[in-house]
Amino acid sequence: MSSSGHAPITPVGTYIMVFVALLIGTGLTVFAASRDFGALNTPIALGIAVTKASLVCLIFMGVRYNTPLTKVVVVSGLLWLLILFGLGLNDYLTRSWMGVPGR
Amino acid sequence: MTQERHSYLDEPYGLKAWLLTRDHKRIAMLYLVSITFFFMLGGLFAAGIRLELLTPKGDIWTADTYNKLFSMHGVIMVFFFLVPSIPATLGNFLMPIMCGAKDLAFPRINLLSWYLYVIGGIIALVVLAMGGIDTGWTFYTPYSSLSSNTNVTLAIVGVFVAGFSSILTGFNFIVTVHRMRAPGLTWFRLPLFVWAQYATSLVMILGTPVVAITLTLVAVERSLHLGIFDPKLGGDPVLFQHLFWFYSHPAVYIMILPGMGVVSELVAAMARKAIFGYGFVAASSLAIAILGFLVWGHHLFVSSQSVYAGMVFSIITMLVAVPSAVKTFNWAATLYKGSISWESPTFYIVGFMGLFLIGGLTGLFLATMGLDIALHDTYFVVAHFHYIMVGGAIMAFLGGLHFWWPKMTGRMYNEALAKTSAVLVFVGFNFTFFPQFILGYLGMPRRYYSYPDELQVWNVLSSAGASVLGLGYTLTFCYLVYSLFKGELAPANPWGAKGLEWTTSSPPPTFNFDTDPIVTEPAYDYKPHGTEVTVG
Amino acid sequence: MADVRQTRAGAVSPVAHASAHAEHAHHPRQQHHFYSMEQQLEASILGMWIFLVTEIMFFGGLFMAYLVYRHMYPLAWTESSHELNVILGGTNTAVLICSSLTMVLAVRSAQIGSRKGQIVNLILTIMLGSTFLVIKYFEYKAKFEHGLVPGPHFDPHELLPNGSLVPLALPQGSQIFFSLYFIMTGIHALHMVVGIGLMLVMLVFAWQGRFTPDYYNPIEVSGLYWHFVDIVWIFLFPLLYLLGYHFGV
Amino acid sequence: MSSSFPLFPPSASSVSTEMDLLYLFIIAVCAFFTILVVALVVYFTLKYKRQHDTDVGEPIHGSIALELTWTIIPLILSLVMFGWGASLFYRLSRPPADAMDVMVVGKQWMWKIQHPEGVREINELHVPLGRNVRITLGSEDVIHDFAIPAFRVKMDAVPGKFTTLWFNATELGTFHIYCQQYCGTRHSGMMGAVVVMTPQDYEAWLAGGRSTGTAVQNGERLFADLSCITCHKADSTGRGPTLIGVYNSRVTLADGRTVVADENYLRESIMNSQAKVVQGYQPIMPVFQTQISEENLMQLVAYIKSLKPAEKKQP
Repeated sequence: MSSSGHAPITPVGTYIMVFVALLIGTGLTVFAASRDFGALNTPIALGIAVTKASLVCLIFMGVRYNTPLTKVVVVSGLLWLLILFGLGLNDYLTRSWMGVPGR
Repeated sequence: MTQERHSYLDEPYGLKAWLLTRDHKRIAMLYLVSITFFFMLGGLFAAGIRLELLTPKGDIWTADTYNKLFSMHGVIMVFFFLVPSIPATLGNFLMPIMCGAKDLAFPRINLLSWYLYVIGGIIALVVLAMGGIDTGWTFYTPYSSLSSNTNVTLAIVGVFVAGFSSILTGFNFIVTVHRMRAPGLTWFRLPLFVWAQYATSLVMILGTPVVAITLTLVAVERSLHLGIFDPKLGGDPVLFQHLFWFYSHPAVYIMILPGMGVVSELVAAMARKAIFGYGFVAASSLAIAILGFLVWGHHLFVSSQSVYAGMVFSIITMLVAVPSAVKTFNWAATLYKGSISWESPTFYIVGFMGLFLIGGLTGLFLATMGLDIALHDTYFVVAHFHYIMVGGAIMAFLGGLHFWWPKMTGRMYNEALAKTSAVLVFVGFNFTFFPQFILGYLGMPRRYYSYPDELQVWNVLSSAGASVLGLGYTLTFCYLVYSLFKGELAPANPWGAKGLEWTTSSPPPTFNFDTDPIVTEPAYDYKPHGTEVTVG
Repeated sequence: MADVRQTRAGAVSPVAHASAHAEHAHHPRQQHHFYSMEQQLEASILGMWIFLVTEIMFFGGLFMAYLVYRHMYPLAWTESSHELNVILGGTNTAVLICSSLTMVLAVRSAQIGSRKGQIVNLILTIMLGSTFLVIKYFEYKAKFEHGLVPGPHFDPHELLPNGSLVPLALPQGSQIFFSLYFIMTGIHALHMVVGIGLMLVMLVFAWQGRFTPDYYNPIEVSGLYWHFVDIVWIFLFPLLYLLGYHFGV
Repeated sequence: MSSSFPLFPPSASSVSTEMDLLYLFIIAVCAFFTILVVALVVYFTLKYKRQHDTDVGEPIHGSIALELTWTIIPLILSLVMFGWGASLFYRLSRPPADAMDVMVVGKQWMWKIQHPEGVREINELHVPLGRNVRITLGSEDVIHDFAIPAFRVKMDAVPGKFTTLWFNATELGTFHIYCQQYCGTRHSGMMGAVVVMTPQDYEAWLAGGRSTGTAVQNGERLFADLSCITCHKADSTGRGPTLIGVYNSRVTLADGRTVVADENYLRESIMNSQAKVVQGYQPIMPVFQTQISEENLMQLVAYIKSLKPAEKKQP
């Protein structure tokens, strides 16, 4: 982290490369959706989306150059999202285990 | 000594200067006035509820009016009083000063948050004028989305706007603690009130957006028929409860954590002693904030949630008991070999400890799954959360208000009356809510307008206690307002307490300190017997 | 009593005072309550990230509902998803990615002090954002025409290649899918509108030449918001449009 | 419970005593800690009252040993509570196999009750002493909650699904039924009474009631009236899968997943037939969402549950 707080100026070339990668990712998602990978359909689509989002986050939003604190903030945001999903699905995925309605 | 000093209260002068202020201290005072108004309004509804429950038959109000009374009582007390209470008043006033900063990181956003709160409040008042809502503060679907014919949508807009105000407060505090601390003020030199507010702010920013979107979904289902909780379309009403309690359980910690922070400050100052186990008390605030997010399903034990999910939520709930216990024991241990002043804030903290203990421990009854079957949605629950949110949070709020009143207003209040009202509130509170624990095990359901005859005796006791409680609050209000005009002028440090806020004048100047502070020692560093007495 | 208190006042003082910062010459854009420009910049960036975390949780509630109902109604999910227009959705994804590029270039222009670069890139960003909304409008319009709006008028129809609308049987749960589709994309579109408004303000600031290599917090922070809205779409697109989407099926 | 200051509700079911014991156990633990801490706080406050205005407390900063003590002891005690509570909850969640089935439907603002023999009542539930009774709950509008404090049982009635509770009454008498989930204007009007009778009296009461056929018979009639029978035949020749023995069996769905055909699956398959279609069949079944009342739905499910493979007769 530079003392000025400003990220070093990123070359335009880097931005263009990320941009191209994002477009390719979009094409890839649509292509992957047109093929049937069975149970892997969703993981593939989500994998590509996560990669694209990480690129935007790290390069475009400059998290790569940011303070560790910013990284902690980003990660904890995602962690809380996982808490919401995880403990919520904890109910929905185990509802049929008991074999008794409503338990 | 201080009367000739310029203070934030009198310059710049005029109503416009107050309404457009960016000074965190003035915004705190604006909040104080507005939450007091909503507290009185909510209290009025509570009086209406207790009046009706004096007799088993429904006689004073109609059933619909009664339902609206408890719904508006809940909505106003939770969203317009308890959530902003300590953070937006004491927190707003003290956070920058305790951090040694001139203001919060975003003063304009701070003012915006007050305006949002006021807009939300006005919407709530409009809803009230249009007849109120009858869904309870929990807005459970499908009653709220498909069945109720009151102004639920508008009420949700009000809560949404107020929620946004709470997010902005939390976000401002976090940035302030991270980026605005004075030189030398390391994390482990921070007063515990700052730690508690920091933990509270985490809950505000992580939880509030979820309830905002959830209530939006209810409003959208009501007005646009984009239903996602409607069982007729295959929706699951229980999903609403999951999303709602993801915020609303942690919201309980939004209410009590700042109270715990206040009590930590007060215990240290009134005993003139470092808090026993500073690190544990600070860490327990964060532990409560984080664990608080993992337990919401204990509200759903009998809502047709899966048994296994219930067990996960139950065991994590038990874990929350641990940091709360740690705090309580540490406060008690701090008093050991202290030099305990018998001034009014001490009365409030002793009262707080008793009520918070009962409130916290009765949570164990409800977290125990088997027992929750008997207690769920009975008056036991009502008593439990009032012990936490009124006995705990409001007691701490009043204690903090008495403790920092000289700093905030530059005036002293009548000490004898303050002690009297602390005792009245404590006694009145116990008479109001302890009988409700018994009513709960007897099975009396929440939100009942009429009830079987054999439950009357406890209800009468509860209503009688409520009148004492109301008297206590009224008395507090009266002498505090009186002190504003006629109170003795307060010195800079009336309690002989440690902390940055006591190093500046009472009331502080606009930018808090005449010279920027540099901190060189830990919090609560009371030196024995005059080793460091410099006459100021 | 008061006298005793008076003597106590200030008896304990945990701080030494310093007036070090008074000598500094302040940047004209530095607000009074900050010690330095660095502190101000760090505060604003941290503030925006914390705000974005609240946004994550805001959309998180919707994604939670999405997950639960997708688990309950997998068939309704794939069949309803098939009714969304992948070509328009994909185009919109590309449009947003382009706007993200112009956004970073606008911030970069501020960093290197190019006023012209800021103006051109901000205008491009605004135009791309508006394009997204226009395309979204046509998508919504088609949904209304095909009776895919949940509620009492839910009456699904399908557009055949020959241009005729024929009734369509969708499984139970598809109303929930379309409710979520409208709410999620609607709230996303609302964020786009806010973003475009923000960019208009930035355009005015850039026009006035407010941003210098020393001071460009507002445009940088607005950029963070814009990228976040882009990221949300990156997830919405595959999760809503691409379920069970197969060419020629 | 004639005391003028009642502390406990009547204890009238097989779990009441254990529930009370659990309650008293937690009270004992909590009372101990409350009294301990309050006593300490009051004692310290009196003992260490400030004597001079300049006094400060002794510089004691903490003790790891003490911190660990008051971390670990509450942890252990709370885990004991969890264990006991979870075990009781688990047992209360599993109705015994021999339980008699009573159907209860919540509706703003009444309880509609139907006995297996077909006798119906409103807001009153007659049950025999000493028999396991399993209550299947449904709701026609909003969430209600069926609670009998004397039996220490309670369960939400959630629209769109079935829920269950069970009890075994051990005392004769009349006890309160409450709706414990707020459901609108006359929420408190959903009070009812459960009447526990000796098995003989219960039989006599049943015989005196007007029955319109047992739940299974009614379900069978509906099965014919709604033309379910034209597709769901006794053998696998129908356009829909055969329903004989389907209850509690594993069915494979069109997308390859398998689910257990419990009551809620049967319910969903009737109401939202296309949500989970059995593999090998077309999603052609009409949707009965708006056509079947909650009570009829319970009868249909009762009938489908009664369809057991007729192996014993055939060989």
